[in-house]
Amino acid sequence: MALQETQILEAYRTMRTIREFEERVTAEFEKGGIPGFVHVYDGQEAVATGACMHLTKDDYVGSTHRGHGHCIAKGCDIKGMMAEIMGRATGLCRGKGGSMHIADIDQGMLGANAIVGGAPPLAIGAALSAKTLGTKNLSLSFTGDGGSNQGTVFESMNLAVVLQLPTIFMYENNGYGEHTGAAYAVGCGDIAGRAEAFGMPALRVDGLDFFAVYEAMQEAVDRARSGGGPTAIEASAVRFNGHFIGDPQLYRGEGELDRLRRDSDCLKIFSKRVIGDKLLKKSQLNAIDREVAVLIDSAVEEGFAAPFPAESELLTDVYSNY
Amino acid sequence: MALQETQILEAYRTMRTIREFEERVTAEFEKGGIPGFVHVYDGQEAVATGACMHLTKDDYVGSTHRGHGHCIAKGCDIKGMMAEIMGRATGLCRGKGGSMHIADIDQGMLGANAIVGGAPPLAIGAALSAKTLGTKNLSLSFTGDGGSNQGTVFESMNLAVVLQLPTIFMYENNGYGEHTGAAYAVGCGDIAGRAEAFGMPALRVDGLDFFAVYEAMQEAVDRARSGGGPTAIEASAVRFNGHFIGDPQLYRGEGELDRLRRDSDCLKIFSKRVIGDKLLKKSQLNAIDREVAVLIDSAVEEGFAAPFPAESELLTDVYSNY
Amino acid sequence: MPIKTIRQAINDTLRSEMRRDSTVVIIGEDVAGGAGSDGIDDAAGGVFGVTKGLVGEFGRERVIDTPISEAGFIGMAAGAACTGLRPVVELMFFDFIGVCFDQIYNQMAKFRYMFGGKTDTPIVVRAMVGAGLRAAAQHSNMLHPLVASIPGLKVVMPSNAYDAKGLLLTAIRDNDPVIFLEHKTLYDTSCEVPDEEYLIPFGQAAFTREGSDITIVSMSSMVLRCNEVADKLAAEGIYADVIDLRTVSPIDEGAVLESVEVSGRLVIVDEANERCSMASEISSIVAEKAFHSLRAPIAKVAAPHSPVPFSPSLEDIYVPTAARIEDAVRATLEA
Amino acid sequence: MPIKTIRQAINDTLRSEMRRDSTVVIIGEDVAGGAGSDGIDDAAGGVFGVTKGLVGEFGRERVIDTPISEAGFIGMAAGAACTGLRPVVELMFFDFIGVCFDQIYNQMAKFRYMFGGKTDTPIVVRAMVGAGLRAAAQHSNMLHPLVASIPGLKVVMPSNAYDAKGLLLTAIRDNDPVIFLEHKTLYDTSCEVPDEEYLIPFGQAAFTREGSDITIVSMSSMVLRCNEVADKLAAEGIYADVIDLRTVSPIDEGAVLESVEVSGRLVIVDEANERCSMASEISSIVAEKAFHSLRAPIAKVAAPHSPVPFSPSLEDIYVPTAARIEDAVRATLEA
Ligand SMILES: Cc1ncc(C[n+]2csc(CCOP(=O)(O)OP(=O)(O)O)c2C)c(N)n1
Ligand SMILES: Cc1ncc(C[n+]2csc(CCOP(=O)(O)OP(=O)(O)O)c2C)c(N)n1
Ligand SMILES: [Mg+2]
Ligand SMILES: [Mg+2]
Repeated sequence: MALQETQILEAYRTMRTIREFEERVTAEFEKGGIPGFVHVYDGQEAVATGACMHLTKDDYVGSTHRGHGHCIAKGCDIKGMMAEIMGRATGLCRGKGGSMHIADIDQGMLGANAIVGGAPPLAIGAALSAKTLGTKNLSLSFTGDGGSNQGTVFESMNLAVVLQLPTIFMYENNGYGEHTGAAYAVGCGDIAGRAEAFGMPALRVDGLDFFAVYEAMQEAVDRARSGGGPTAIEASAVRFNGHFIGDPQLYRGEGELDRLRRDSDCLKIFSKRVIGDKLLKKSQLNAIDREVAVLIDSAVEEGFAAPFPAESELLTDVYSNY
Repeated sequence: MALQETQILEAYRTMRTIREFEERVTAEFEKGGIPGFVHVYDGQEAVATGACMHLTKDDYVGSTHRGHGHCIAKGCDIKGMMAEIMGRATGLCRGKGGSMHIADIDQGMLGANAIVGGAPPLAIGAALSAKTLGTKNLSLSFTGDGGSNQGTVFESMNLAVVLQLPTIFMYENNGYGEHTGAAYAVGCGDIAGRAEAFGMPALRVDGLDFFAVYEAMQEAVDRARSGGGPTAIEASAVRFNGHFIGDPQLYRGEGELDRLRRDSDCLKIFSKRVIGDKLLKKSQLNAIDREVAVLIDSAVEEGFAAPFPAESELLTDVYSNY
Repeated sequence: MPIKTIRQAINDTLRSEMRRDSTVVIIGEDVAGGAGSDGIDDAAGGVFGVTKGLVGEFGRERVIDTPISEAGFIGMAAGAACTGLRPVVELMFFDFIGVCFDQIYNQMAKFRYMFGGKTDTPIVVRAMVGAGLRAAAQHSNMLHPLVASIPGLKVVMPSNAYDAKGLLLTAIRDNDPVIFLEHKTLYDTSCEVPDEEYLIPFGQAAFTREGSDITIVSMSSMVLRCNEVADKLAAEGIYADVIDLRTVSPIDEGAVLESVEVSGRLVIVDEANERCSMASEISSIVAEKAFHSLRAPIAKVAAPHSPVPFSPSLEDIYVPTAARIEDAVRATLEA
Repeated sequence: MPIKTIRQAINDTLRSEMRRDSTVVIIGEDVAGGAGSDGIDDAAGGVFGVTKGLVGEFGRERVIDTPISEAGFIGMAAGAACTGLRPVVELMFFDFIGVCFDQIYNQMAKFRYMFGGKTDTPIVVRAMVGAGLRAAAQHSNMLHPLVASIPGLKVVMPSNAYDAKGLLLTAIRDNDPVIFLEHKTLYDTSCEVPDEEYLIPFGQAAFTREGSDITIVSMSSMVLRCNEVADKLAAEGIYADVIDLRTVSPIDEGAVLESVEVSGRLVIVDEANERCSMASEISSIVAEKAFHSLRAPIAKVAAPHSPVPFSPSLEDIYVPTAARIEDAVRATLEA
C-alpha cells in the first residue's frame, strides 16, 4: 500500500494544480474577468487529492458549490474548467453551468452543486447503479460542515446503510458554513460521530495531511469495493479564503487567516514531509510547479480568447428530445 | 413524583377513551360511515397518555397521520374529533381537516399531519416561541419509526440542540412504517442512539408501560422547563391494526397480531399493574369503561346527526383576509 | 382484445419493460413491502397495488423498498439515472413533492442543461394525483402545472388504460426525466389494451370527441367529465372537440389551435387550482396565437383558490363537476 | 424626503417593526453571522447585508442564525408563527424552496384551512429572486408563479424602495403567511422613502406610467424595463399604462381589466419561465373577463422554457430585454 514515487508526484501535481487554479481564478475574478459567484477551494487540496487518487473514471464523485478542487482531482480538463468558469462556449459545460455546476459525467464527475446537500443523494444513486449492475465501482460525495446539517445528507446516509451501497461520505470540516462557525451549527460538535450513529464506520482524519486522507480513503474504498457498504470520513480542513471571493471574513478571529496560511498549508506540509522523508527532491516539486504554472497560464489565456456561447445555444440541451 | 390516585384514574380514562374511540372509528369506517384514509392508534395508548399527562394546554404537541390518540391525550374534544373524522360542520376543524389534520391550537394541539416528518419542525417552532417569549412552556413532537428517517426530523433535532429549545422528540417505534419493518428501514437499528448522536440525552422506554413512559417524560419535561434543552425518547410500541383501516397486513408474521393483542396490550398491562399494586380497584376501572362507552356512543350518534358543511364553507378559512 | 384497468396496464407495462431491459429498476416506499418483517415479501406492491407481483419476478435488487426519505431516494434515483440505470421511482402521493422538490426541480430537470448537454437522465417519477377519495389537503392535489412549468421535465397524465400503457412505454424509454401522474380515481377504470407493444409519442393530444361547435381541452380524470358533457350536448345537436392533452409538457399546441380555429370557442377544464394552471396556460396560448379565430371569451373551469377540503360535501364541489363544465360550455356557446 | 435603496428600506423597516413589536424575530442562515467563530458578531447580516446591524440592537434571541437546514427552520418559523411569534424568516435564494417546499406549501399555507379557521400564521418568508448576476441555474429563478398559485399564501414583489417599505410593513402585520420576494438586481436601486409609517395594501397595483394606447402588466424588476419602453414610446406619442402588480397574490384584477377595457391591447412581462406564469394567468383572466374589449392578441414576454444559463451572453437574452418588450408592444399595437 505504500505509495510509489509516481503517485506521490501525481498527488503533488494535483494539489499544486488546484492551488494555482484557484489563485488565478481569484485574481482574474478580482480583475473583473470572471462573472458570478465563485467559491474557491485553496487550502483544502489535500482532501480532494487524497480522496480522488483512489478512484477510476468509472467511480463517481458528487461535489459542492466549492467544487473546483474536486473536479481537478477527479480528472476534469483544466482548460475546459477555466473556460467554463469564464462562461465560454469551449467550457466543460459549454458555458451553461459555470463555477457552481461544473460537471463531466465522462470523467465520473457528477457535478458541483449549488444546492447545499445536493450531492449525497446523487452519489448514492451512482453507488446504486454500481451495485445493481454488479460493477466494482463506488461513489464519493463531498459535504461541508455546514452541509452536514442538511436533511438530504442524513437521509442519504441512512439509505446507504439500508441498501449497503458502495459509497463514501467525505465531510470536509473547514470550520465555517458561510459566515457561521461549525462550532455553532453542528449541535453535537462531532460530524463523524453523528455519521457513525447512522450505522456505518466513521473515520476522522487530518485533512491537511494528504497521506492521512489517502490512508483513510484506502480503508473506505476497500470496504466499498468488497461489498462492505458505506463509510463516513470527517476531514478537518482550512479555508484559505472567504466563503466566496470578495467575502470580508469578519467572522474570522484576529490574525486567524495569517496563522492558517502560515501553519496550516497542506501544500507546505506535503512538501516538507516528502522532502524530509526523502521521498522526492525539491527540484522535482519545482519542476511540477513550473509546468502547472504554464498550464494554468494557458488555460486563462485560452479561456479569455474563447467565444461566448452563441444566442442559438440558449434553448439547446434542455432536453434530449422534445 | 408518585402519581396520585386521581392522576392514575385520569390516565386510565384517557387510555380507555383512545381505545374505545379507535375501535368505534374502525367499526364505523368498516360500515362505510367514515370517509377517507384513517390510521388508528389503538395499541399505543400508553405512549400518548404517559407523555401528554405532563403537559398543560399552553404546551404544544405536533402529531402524525396517526394522531387521534395524541389529540385525545392532549385534551381535544371527543365529540368535535368524531364529527371531524366524519366530515361534519360541527367537527373540530369544521369538517375541512379530517382524520389526518385534526388540530386544536387552543388546546395546544398543532395538528395531526399527513406528511411524515411534518410535525417536528413545527413543534420546535412552538418551543422557540416559548423560549423567546420567556414562558416555561415546552413542545413535544411524535414521530414513528418510519418517520424517524425523514430529513426534517434530523434537521429539527440539530436545530433543537443548537438553539437549546425546550422540546421533546418522542419516537414511537411500533415496528412498521406502512408495510415495511423498522428493522429494515432504520439502518442503524437504534433510533434513540441516533438521536443521542445529535447531541441530546436519549431515553429508551417500554411504550406498553404507561408508568415507564410517564417517568421518562418527567425527566425530559424537567430538563426542558429548566432550560436544559431537548430530549429524545424512543418508546417501543405495538400497532393493533394495519397501517390504515383495511390494510390486509400481509407483512405480519403468522399469529403475530393475536400474540400482540394477547401479550402486549398496554391497557391490560396497566389494569393488571394498578389492581395488583392495589392502586385502584377493578370497579373503578369498570366505572370508567362505562362512562367512556357512553361518551363515545354519543359522539358517534351526534356526529352522524350533524350536518355536512354548507357549500359556502368551501372558500372560507383560506386566509384571515384577502 | 383484453380489457384492463389502468392499474393493470401500468403493472403489465412495468413488467414487460423490466423483462426487456435489465437496467429498469423500481424504487420507492413499499413498492414491494414486507422488508424487515416476518410476513410475506410482496406485502404491498405500492399502497394501491400498482407494483404488485414485480418483486416476485425481479427480486429486491430491482424492486427496491426505501425508508421514508423522499429527497434521499428520489435524488438517488436521479443519480442512478445518470450512471447506468433507468429507474422508475414512485413518489406515492404527488403531494409529497414538497419534501423532495429540489431533487426534481433543481437536480434532475437541470442536469442536462447545466452540464452542457453531456448527460441523459432517463428517470420516470410515478405519483398519484387528484381529489375524490376524501384524502384531504395534503393527499389530493393536482400539481401538474408546477412540474409542467419546469424546463427539463416532461409531464404525462393518462386518462385511460390504453394511453397509460403507450405513454408509460415512451416514458421509460425516454432519455429525459418524465413525471408520470396517475389519477387515483382512475385506477379501476378500464378499456381495451392491446397486448402488442405500442408507444404513444409525447406532445400528441387525443381527440376523445369531435365536433366543430366548441373546443374543450382537458387532461387526466377531467377528460371523462368532459366526454360526459360532450355526449349530453351531442344529443342536442351541439358537437364539441374534446381534446385530451395526454402530456402537459410538451403541450400539443397545434391540436388546440387547429380546433379553436374551427370552433372559435374554448373551454379548458383543469382539476388544478385555477391560478397559473394549465387552464391559464392553454388560454394564454390561444389568446396569443389564435386570437382572431376566437368568437367568445375563453372559459376556465378549475379548482378554486383553496386547499382541498376533507368533507365530502365540500370536496364534491371543489373538483370541477360535470354541471360546472356544462354551464361553462353553454355560456361560451352563447357568448 | 430621504432617498433610500431597497436594501436600506427593508433594513429600516425590519428595525422599526422589531422595535414596535417584540414578537417580531428574524430567522435564517447568517442573518447575523459570526456565531461559533472568533470574529465579530454581526459578521454578515444576510449574504447581501439586508439584515445588517439588527443583531447589535436586538441580540441573538431575536436575530437567530440557523444551521443549513431550510426545511427545519422554515418549519420552525411556521410553528412559531402559530404560537406567539411573528417570524420574518429568510430563505436567502428563493431557489432553495426546493428543500423546504413542504413547509411552505403543505404546512404554513394550509394550516388555517385544515384547522377550520382556528389559527393565524403571521409569518413572512423573505427571499431573493431573479437572474442577472450570473448566478446560474440554481440561484437565479423566478418562482413567484409557483407560490402565487398556492391557496393560503400571499406573494409580494416590490419594484422599488417606496413600495418595499409599505409592503413589508403590511406583510409583517398581516396574519397570513406572506412570501416577500426581493429581486437581487434591485437592491441598490433607490427612490424617496418617507420616514413616516405607511402601509400599502395587498392586491392594489400601481400605475407607474399612464396611457390609453396599450396596457403593459408587470412586476418586480421587469417594471423598470417596461417603464423604459413606455417612456421611449411616449416620446413618439404612444402612451401606455404600465401596471406594477406589486402583489401577485392577491392579484389586482380590477386594475388590469379597467386598463384593458380602455386600451384593448395587452402585453404582460414576466421574468418567470413562460409556461403557467403570471403572464399566462393575467392573459387568461383578461381573455375571460375583458374579451370583448380586446382588439389584438395578448402578448406574453417571459423567460423561455429553459433553465437559467450561466454565461453572460445567454443570461442577457434569457431575461426579457427592453428590446423584446418593445417589439411585443409594437406588434400588439399594430395587430
Ligand atoms: C440549500 C442551500 N442552502 C443554502 C445555500 C447557501 N450556501 C451556499 S454555500 C453555504 C455554506 C456551506 O458551508 P459548508 O457546507 O461548510 O461548505 P464550505 O462553504 O465551507 O465549503 C451556504 C449556506 C445553498 N447554496 N443551498
Ligand atoms: C412525506 C411522506 N411520505 C410518505 C407518506 C406515506 N405514509 C404515511 S404514513 C407512512 C408510514 C409512517 O410510518 P411510521 O412513521 O412508523 O408511523 P406509523 O404509521 O407506524 O404510526 C407513510 C410512508 C407520507 N404521508 N408523507
Ligand atoms: Mg465549511
Ligand atoms: Mg411505525
